Amino acid sequence: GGEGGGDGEGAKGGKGLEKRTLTVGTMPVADTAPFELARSKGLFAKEGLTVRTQTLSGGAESISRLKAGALDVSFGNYVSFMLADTNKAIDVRIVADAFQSAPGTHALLVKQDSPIKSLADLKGKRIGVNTKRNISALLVKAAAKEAGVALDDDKAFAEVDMPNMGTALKSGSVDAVQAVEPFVTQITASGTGRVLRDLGAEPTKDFPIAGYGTTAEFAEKHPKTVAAFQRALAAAQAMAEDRSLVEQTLPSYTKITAPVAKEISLGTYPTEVSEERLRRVADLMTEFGYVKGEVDVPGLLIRGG
Amino acid sequence: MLEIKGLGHRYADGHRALTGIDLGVERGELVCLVGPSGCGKSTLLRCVAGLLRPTEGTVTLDGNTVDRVPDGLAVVFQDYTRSLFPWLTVRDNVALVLRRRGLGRRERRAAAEEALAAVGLADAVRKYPWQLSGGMQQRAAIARALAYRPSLLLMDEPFGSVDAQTREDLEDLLLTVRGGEGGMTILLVTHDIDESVYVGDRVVVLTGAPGTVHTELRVDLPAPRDQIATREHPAFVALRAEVGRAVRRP
Amino acid sequence: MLEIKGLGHRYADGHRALTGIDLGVERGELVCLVGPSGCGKSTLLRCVAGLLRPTEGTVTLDGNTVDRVPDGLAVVFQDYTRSLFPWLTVRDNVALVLRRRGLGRRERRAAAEEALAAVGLADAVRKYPWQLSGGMQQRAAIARALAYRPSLLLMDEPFGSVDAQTREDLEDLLLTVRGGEGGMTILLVTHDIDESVYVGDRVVVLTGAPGTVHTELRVDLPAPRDQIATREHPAFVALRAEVGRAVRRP
Amino acid sequence: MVADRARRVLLGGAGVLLVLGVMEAASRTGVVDAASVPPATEILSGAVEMAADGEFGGHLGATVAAWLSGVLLAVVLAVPAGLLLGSVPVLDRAALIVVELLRPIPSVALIPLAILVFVEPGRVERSLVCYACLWPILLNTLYGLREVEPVAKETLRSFGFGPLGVLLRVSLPSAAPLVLTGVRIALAVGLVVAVSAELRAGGESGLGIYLLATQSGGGRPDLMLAGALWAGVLGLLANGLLVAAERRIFRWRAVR
Amino acid sequence: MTGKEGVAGKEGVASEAGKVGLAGRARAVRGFVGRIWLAVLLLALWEAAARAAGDLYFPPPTEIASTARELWWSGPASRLFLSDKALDDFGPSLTHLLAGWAIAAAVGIAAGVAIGLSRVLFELLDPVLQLGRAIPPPTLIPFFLVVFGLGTEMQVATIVFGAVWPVLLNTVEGVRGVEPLYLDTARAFGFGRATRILRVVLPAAAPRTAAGLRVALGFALILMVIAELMGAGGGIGAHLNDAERGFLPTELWAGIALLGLIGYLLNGVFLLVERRLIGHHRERQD
Ligand SMILES: Nc1ncnc2c1ncn2[C@@H]1O[C@H](COP(=O)(O)OP(=O)(O)OP(=O)(O)O)[C@@H](O)[C@H]1O
Ligand SMILES: Nc1ncnc2c1ncn2[C@@H]1O[C@H](COP(=O)(O)OP(=O)(O)OP(=O)(O)O)[C@@H](O)[C@H]1O
Ligand SMILES: [Mg+2]
Ligand SMILES: [Mg+2]
Repeated sequence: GGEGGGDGEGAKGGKGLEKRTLTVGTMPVADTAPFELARSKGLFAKEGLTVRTQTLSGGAESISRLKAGALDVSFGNYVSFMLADTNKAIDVRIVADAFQSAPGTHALLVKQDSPIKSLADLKGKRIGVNTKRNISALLVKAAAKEAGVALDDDKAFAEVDMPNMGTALKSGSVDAVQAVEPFVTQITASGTGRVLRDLGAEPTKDFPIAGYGTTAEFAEKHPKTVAAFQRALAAAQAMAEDRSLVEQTLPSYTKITAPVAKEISLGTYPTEVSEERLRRVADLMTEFGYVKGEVDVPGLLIRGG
Repeated sequence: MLEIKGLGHRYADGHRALTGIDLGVERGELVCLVGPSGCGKSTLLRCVAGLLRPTEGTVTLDGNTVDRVPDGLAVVFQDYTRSLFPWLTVRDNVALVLRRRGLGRRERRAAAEEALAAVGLADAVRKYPWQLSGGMQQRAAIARALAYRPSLLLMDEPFGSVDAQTREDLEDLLLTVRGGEGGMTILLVTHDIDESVYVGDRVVVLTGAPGTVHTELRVDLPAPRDQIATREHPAFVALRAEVGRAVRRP
Repeated sequence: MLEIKGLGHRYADGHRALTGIDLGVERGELVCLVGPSGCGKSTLLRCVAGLLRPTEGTVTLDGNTVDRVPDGLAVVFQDYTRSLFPWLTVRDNVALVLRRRGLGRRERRAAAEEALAAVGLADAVRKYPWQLSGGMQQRAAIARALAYRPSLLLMDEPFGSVDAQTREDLEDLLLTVRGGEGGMTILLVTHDIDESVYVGDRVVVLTGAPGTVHTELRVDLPAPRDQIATREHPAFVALRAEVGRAVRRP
Repeated sequence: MVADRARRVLLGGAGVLLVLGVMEAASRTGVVDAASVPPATEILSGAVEMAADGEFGGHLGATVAAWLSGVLLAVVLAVPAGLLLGSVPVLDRAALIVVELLRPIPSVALIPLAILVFVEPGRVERSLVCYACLWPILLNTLYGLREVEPVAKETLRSFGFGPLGVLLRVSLPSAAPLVLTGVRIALAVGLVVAVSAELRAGGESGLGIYLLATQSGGGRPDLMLAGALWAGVLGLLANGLLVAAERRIFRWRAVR
Repeated sequence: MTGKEGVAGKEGVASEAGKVGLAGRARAVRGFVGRIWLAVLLLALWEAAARAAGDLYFPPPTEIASTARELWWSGPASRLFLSDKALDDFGPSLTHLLAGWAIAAAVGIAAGVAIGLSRVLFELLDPVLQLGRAIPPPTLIPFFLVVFGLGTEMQVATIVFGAVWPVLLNTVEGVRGVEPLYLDTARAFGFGRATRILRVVLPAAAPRTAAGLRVALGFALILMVIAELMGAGGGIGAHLNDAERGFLPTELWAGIALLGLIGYLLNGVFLLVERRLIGHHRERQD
């Protein structure tokens, strides 16, 4: 319940917030740089929020944790959120957009001396992806389809953890890997592999990758808290347009070193959720049969204030 | 006091070890069981102890059917090495069973040491059973049973592993102990015919396959028995010969 | 053949079980060891068997120092129940040791059954050791040792758990077997003084704490011994009394 | 005694050095790819680097706490359950199906359900550890009880001890060595489950979480393996303590 | 099941045989009920609780069963109703499992006997082994990837790596705990080393080794799933992964139930074999 009658926006010092301590699930990846920025610059505190974090290792258990109430808000990729929502695991609400791909942030790589020259050569080959039937596979399939190659999730893809992509490629366990930054840079810079295809280019140019989600129940019970979180994060996302700020933040919560931070490709950090952009994800998921039926994109958004 | 009626036992593998045993034992009596190896003496003792449920007949003790282990019972098992607990010292092996006698820790230890001294193990109280010789282990098992002061004592070849001298000492110890207050009833299995006549009030001879009672002999020898005098007594010699004949005749 | 010189043993816990034992045994001789419980008889046998490394002195067999188990040895352990393998039938327990004799499977079984029949266990060959009575287990252990036809046989109270009749039969069996080809050398521990004189060519009396040789007595009794005639022989009576005195005098 | 311990430590140390030497040689000579499986010295220096990191201690502590409390809980549940089942055949027969159906279910497969039920990450982890550890302890307890010398049990029964007395004074002590073997297996399994659960499901803190973070700047197999080494060291320590305790409790066995 | 049929088949041959058959059947039924009442009770409670709660994540067992049937037992009768997915899921998984377990058993017993018999070896290897078995398999992925690559070898290696410990440890315990007099007897009769190990040490340690093998069989199943979760490839692990990530709790439960069932069957077979091989050891208690 709310304490006192908080009046509208700018609930200074947390007055009127339904909940002042938020537990947020996050990951040590470049996508969450603005969130860390907001924490380090005190943007959440300014809104009267105390933010605690839990590290996530993947998309699926963030949904379980949201459902269980262990997390209030969680970072996660859109495919996971939409799958969870469509399969009625939880009624998802996207609180904020987090990350959008850009040239170089996602790539398909092959071994330096690989005979694979183009996407067309991928037919019958094994590709290492972080997770099957998820955002990484989606990006690869979209690109392959454009090149006229249809990839089957079960046959074409093998799951490899992101940090092991280089090893998997080098040992010949897989013929190609889908990687994100900073792994793309690591693999190319070490001479292990070369980029076969930049997945940050069309057809998945500026593709929405990840956002912050919560349950409908939480969003409805805590509208002011959610709004406060959104304001703080939006401010941080805006600040992240300044690349140098992101470069400074990265080493503080990941093991990306300052020199590497300067090298790697960074995506963009949108300041608000757009139904239209989200639909791109939903459409691809439908196209590749990741969901049975339609994703209710408008239903994911938090309406009004 | 102890009444065995039509007792028989068939083991799970179908082997018939005992059949139609009838035997009564009075309070304070010492009955010796003799008989060929494998005739069912140990089986009989287990039935009396309530450790084995007979497949025929009944055992009653003071009018109650024995269907579980009766109170105030002590047993010296034939397989004494396995009946001592290897994780306890000899003294603690004895002291353990005295818990049931409601004694304190110190009293238990004192009683245990006393009983062990009586069987000549005063120096071995702190050793573990596997540090003892065979005969010493057997004496430890005897001490345990005697320290318990049971009202019914079952002994399965309790003196088989000790030398002649020790054996005589233990026989006399047994006779002394049973003479104490309360009156101990004793069933003793032995292969030594002299011994059965020397310590027993009655000798029951079993024959085997399956075990049945062959003969019962009352031992009427003067009361305070003496290793030399009693064994030279003409009645002793006669009885001993009689038991010997009974055991030998199948 | 067997030469024991200055033998002594101190167990790991510091207990001194034997000291300064000197003893020679000739090929084909049957030497009986008697002595009070705990005096070190079993320890001595273990040293001779090469199962225990003596802490003093040496054991030599045919001129070779015994530092591991010698060939052609068989042992009947005092703790016979634990020396039978519970996962094998009685027959297989015996047959197992015959593998070393280079016999085929059938021959092994036949030999095992023969040996078991000789100790009166013909009906029990297919049973497991724990299905036998104490005395039957002991006889199984004896059968195992005899079937092996060892050149050196060590027996630690082998007849302690059987009735008088069976005991005599086994004594005679032992005397028959050793008379066979090859000439078996036997060291036999017993608590029965009559037995030691009846079966032995020599009786060695040990005294305890720590164990030393007290007396050696040569038994000069007429060759084919007989349970009745021999025991009535005046020399037997005299020897038996002498051994008895030696054992009793500490 | 002292010489014994010295000998144990020396020989054990030699064994570890031997293995490290083989690993070092394998990487250095290129038998395995040195970038993916770094030589032992690099793994060791990675482990030292971790230890120097201020955050590491807290993470390690969190894992240890979840691990030990999970194993302890499993012991507290499984040993009495084993004693109960081992002495009440009716229950034992009926429980067999249930136990055998539950036992093969991997803790990792239960992560999503555990999150829903136990919510708080530390409790989730503890419950998963406990679940995995229950079975080896339970089974070993049951097997231990089966091996108890029947004559020993009969002895105590004949002296008038009830089923409980026999259970506590004969069955338990003679089954204890096997029960402890179960606990030792459980300790190792518990650690594996704890770290694996952290790696797979994340959480607030723990060795697994720390390792996840070390991989965020690019693949660092040396640090991953250093983490493995730390887990191994924890396991070694726990086992050492248990063995020392065992030696004290079961002196009668050791000397024999 | 077959026991019941067998008894029924004998019935009516003669009145005497009929009586025996009836008594036997009654005993079989009693035995069967005695074994399953608890499981049935728990299932019923679960069903009731799940229906009352109505939570998507905690479906009632009947629903799980029907999902499982749809997934795996909707195939043609000629294949025992196994569906294509069932063949994909079980085939390779079970092959890996059994291969891994067999290797773990062989290695564990051999090493266990060697280590149990030799104090030097025990002291040399003990720390290495204790260190090794506390290492979580996921941290070894880079290592496995390089040495075995993704696929069968890696999965089998993972299973062996995890399942070997209980066998090894229990065998060491068993060997060290062999009644000393058994060994003395064997030595006294001049058994060679090999005979001693084969005929005395192994049978004497068999009950404990069996306990380890049984625990290991459970572990092997668990590690099979872990290997499938962390490596590529299909199998039940991949099914669990898909179900979890696809937010299909009922399918997840079906997978979990399936694992339970497989484990149960494997254990049943194991117990049968065990009883055959070493059962007489302990029929002693009557
Ligand atoms: N657990 C058992 N299962 C099957 N048969 C058994 C079992 N215990 C004993 N028997 C059999 O029962 C018979 C009697 O055994 P018991 O131990 O009572 O003999 P005993 O008179 O004590 O012999 P001994 O003097 O040799 O100790 C024997 O033939 C034996 O084989
Ligand atoms: N493993 C052991 N550790 C320590 N001391 C032992 C051990 N075995 C035997 N002893 C001690 O050594 C002494 C001799 O034991 P041994 O078994 O040789 O006697 P024994 O002459 O065979 O006696 P018995 O006739 O009673 O069998 C005993 O005092 C015993 O306590
Ligand atoms: Mg008997
Ligand atoms: Mg002895």
